[in-house]
Amino acid sequence: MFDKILIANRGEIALRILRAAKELGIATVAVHSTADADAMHVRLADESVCIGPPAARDSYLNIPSIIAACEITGADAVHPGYGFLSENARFAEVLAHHEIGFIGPKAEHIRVMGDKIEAKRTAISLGIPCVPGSDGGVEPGDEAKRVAAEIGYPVLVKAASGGGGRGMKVARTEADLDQAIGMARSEAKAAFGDDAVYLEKYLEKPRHIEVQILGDGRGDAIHLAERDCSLQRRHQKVWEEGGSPALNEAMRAEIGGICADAMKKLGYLGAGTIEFLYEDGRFYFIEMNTRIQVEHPVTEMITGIDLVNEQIRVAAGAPLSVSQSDIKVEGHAIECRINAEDPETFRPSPGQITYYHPPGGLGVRVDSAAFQGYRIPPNYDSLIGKLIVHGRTRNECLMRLRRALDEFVIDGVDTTLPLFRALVRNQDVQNGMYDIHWLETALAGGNLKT
Amino acid sequence: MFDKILIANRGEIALRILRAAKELGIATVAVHSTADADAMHVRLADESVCIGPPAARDSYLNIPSIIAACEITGADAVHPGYGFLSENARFAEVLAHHEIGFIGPKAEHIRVMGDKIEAKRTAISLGIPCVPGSDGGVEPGDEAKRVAAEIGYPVLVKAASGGGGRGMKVARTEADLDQAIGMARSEAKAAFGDDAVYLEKYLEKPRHIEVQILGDGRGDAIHLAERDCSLQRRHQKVWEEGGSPALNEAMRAEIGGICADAMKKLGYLGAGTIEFLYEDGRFYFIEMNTRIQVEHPVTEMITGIDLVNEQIRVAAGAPLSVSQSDIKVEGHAIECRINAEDPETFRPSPGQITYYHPPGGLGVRVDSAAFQGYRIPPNYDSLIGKLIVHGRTRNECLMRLRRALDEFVIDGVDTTLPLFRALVRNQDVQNGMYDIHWLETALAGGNLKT
Amino acid sequence: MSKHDSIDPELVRELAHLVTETGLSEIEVEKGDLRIRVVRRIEPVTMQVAAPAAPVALAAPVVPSMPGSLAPAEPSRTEPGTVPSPMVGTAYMRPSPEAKAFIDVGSKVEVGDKLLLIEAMKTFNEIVAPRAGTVTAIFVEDGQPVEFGEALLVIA
Amino acid sequence: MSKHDSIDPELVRELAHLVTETGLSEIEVEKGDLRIRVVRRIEPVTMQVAAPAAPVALAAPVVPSMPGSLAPAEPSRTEPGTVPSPMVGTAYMRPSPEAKAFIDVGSKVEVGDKLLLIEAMKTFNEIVAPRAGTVTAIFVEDGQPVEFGEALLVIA
Repeated sequence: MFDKILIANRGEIALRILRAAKELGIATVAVHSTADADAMHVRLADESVCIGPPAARDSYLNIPSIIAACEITGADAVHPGYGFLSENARFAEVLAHHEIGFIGPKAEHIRVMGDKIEAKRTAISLGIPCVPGSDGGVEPGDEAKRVAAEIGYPVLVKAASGGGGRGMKVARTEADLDQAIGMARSEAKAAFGDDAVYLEKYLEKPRHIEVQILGDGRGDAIHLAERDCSLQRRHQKVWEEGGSPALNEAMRAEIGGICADAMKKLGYLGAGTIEFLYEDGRFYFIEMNTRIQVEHPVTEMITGIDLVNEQIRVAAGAPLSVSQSDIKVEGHAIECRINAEDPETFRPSPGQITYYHPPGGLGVRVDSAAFQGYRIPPNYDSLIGKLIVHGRTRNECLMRLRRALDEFVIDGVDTTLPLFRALVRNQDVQNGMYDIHWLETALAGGNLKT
Repeated sequence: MFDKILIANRGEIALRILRAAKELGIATVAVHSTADADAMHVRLADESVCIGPPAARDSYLNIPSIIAACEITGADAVHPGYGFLSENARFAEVLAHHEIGFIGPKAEHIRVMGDKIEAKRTAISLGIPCVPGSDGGVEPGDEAKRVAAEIGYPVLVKAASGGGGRGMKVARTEADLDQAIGMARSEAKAAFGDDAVYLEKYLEKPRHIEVQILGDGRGDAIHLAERDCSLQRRHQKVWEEGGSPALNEAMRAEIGGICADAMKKLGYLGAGTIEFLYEDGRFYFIEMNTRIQVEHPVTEMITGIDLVNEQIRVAAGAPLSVSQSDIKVEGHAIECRINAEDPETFRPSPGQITYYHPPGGLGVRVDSAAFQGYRIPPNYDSLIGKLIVHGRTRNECLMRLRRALDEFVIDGVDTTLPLFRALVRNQDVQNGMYDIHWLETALAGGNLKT
Repeated sequence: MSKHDSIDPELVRELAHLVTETGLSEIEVEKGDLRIRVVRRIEPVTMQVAAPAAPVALAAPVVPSMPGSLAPAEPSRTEPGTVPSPMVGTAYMRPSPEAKAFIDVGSKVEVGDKLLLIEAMKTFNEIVAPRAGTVTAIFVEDGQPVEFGEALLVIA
Repeated sequence: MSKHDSIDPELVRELAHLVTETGLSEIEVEKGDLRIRVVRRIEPVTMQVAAPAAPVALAAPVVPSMPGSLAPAEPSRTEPGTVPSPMVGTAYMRPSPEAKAFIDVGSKVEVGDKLLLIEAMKTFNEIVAPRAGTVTAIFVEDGQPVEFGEALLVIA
């Protein structure tokens, strides 16, 4: 096991990692920019090192500074958290070169999954379901109809050289197909000087469902069920829950099993998340995140497994502490990302927290590095903390979340707490009837007045 | 189900009940003395009523005021919490007379268990193991030896009219017995004018182990395993954990089954705790508490059952939401009672909390009505809050408790946090090797320097 | 607590017990500026309680409260001459539904004059004037619930 | 961030890349009061960084910290003329273990004079005087770890 871990991150995830290390009896080194000198993880760490000025590229993204901080403190491993250097394969390699442990996957897997085309190719080869499409370009006619029928309607005609929505047409039935291809080709030709188009399955109202996995890097891997992160705004997850209101136990076991098997084949090391769009009972691979995720506590609450603890163990060469048969989903959990933002305009609201009182009691977890008097710097993201609530049923969880949100006090900055108070009282949310477009539509329609 | 519950209590338990009611969608009424006008449960309740001046006998113990508060708010049930009116059979009867629900046991059971002699008699008749003793007075001689042998050495010779330790002698073997009886009789004669003495099993280093039970009042009852509350100071519990480090699963199931069966026979309604001394593998009934207890979260953390929610349900006539086979003990939990007291002299330290920051993260629960700026009134007990920590194993729980204690900040008043920081690092505590005398001995010996 | 020292609830309670125990219908005690009169009738029982002469800090009204900011609330402003409720219950401004109110704004009252009734547990408690003067404000309405310490009216 | 505007680490980095790329051994740029000199040798690589002339807020020292009170810490007092560390690493006060120190308290220095080395990732970085004057205090010892912004010495 490691003796001393350097945490190459900030905010709530730095504190999360620090907690896991302390509970394993491992000494901790916090690194921080000058803007974060007063941060909670700096105060609680055994040692701290200032590594640079506020700009992330000169501090949290500065590999030489972080390596130097390892050298002067004698840290024998680095946990990168999420964001920053967490999916930087070169960082993993530089650490290896300096014989410092990297608490994350093998560099090759970071690299493969960081490249969209390579990732999809790998997913297919590992048996992970992807969005079906034509192998190459199509033209109007019977061949296109055959391919489209195989994919299933509606299909999307996309310009091979395209982007920004241009050269994209939806064909809802076979009767629309030739015309859609024709129009897409004309648009593509005009826009990109290339009329090549191809077909892809068109998803109208998909959910975002992702599977948490853990691997020991030597061929053992398990899944820890899924999280539903469909409630998004501008591709930012806002509310995550597990299990998904859309899945039953058999569907959970099936997609989970596919993911675990794929990770076994890959020899994946550490925690990872395989993200899917989900529609009409089918899963379509989007990407794989080769790191711990913001919303990992949802999984911890329903499985009882400490994911960061497992990350550290397997990075140190230990086997997983649990096998697939030990993983039981108990109850339901929801996470709300509380941001320092105006709850209606989402304008960031950095500044000093003049009063802070988190909720408590049964089934309530708060992961936050905020405290009264803390000054949220304008240099980084606006996440103040995460409220995670567990209940024996989804309904109990929703009722508990409602009361916990009503107890939460953060003064001095605007926060998205009012948005969550509106969401937890919304009928569609209560019924679990939402897709990835729901939140933006509801916000645009003024249905979530805070 | 009830529509509106009046919470006839204050502090953290009032907040605990409020949370359970909110999660059931039940409206809440807080009652409070003038000293508690700013209290958390008052701020969070749907309605609040000031019922009197600071002295508890004129407010929280004032039955007419509480009934009047029910009348003016239309509350249809009262939760008494612990302490105050929670074990007052007359209060239960007055509520019944006014057709207001009492969230607690039947008045007759409160009364029986409130009388030490009656409680023991009832326990014996229900098959609950009690401290064995002679049926009546004994004199030196063979009959006393026969009885003592039956009880098992060491035995305690006690004055029938006695108290305060006078007229009490321990006989460790049969050879000591006649002399012990003779000396006890002389002392008893001198002290009380009555030389009658009797024999009782003498427990040298017992643990305090208690079994949590729930009954529906109609013959169904279950147990929810035990809590070990041996770490006490002046008969005040300080640290409670579950399961007991002294019991294995078979012992847990056995004593739990005895208690559940007894409660079935009794037709007990609501939550209750059967307290035992435990030594050398045997349980000896002390008393039964016919209410929710301070340390109930320990049980909630290891079973996942919301005990206050169950109390409310069964008081409203619903069956228990779980059966015995649903109760699984998962992991280990420890509760620390954080008091506003000097951690060495235990002198109460009322006053204003100038900074308050509770710990968070996985497996950490804080039940507290404190907040920054809160002024702890000198009129009531010194409990600021309870830190309850859960882990998959006792060791994980201890490590998590250690890091959570290190994160907890309460400024402005003295607290017992330093005592707990010493306890969690103590070898005996880590090994679970303690009895009801351990803490006072350790404190007296200066082994817990804070 | 010191503000309440001028009137000891224990003393009132003892007098109330005494009046029942002895079968009397009224006990009145007076000492300095403190005066307590305890009266007992058969159905409905009525107890007369002199409201404390010294103003007490007003408690928050019976309204839904949210934590908002948890900084301790400032004690409410108290006008001199405010008569706070000595108990929880329902205020009645007249002896019976048809009768006229005991007092109106502008009424002159003497020490011991009836001001209103507070009903709790089916007992009507007469609230009497703790001082002489003119009623300058009445904060409660007929049938309104009141809590301990709530401002009932002002005698200026 | 404005405090660092006077010296842009990106510029230093670009110069460093340039010196390697071009195979040069030294680049020096100067503009107003800003002067940067980048030197490259073969094994060990040494980069010369003019410490920022403007003082920056000092960061907390590398010591175990407990939350204690979570109120934000006051920014540390900074003496005028303090030279903060521009990087994380290990400070060396002399060019080799046998050599004498670059400076002592009382040394007079000119702009660009070598003050000490900071080693990070097996690279020795020369820290040079950002101003002329007398060394009145040295806060670091030979072999001591230093963090970004930590006070190294004072040139008065």
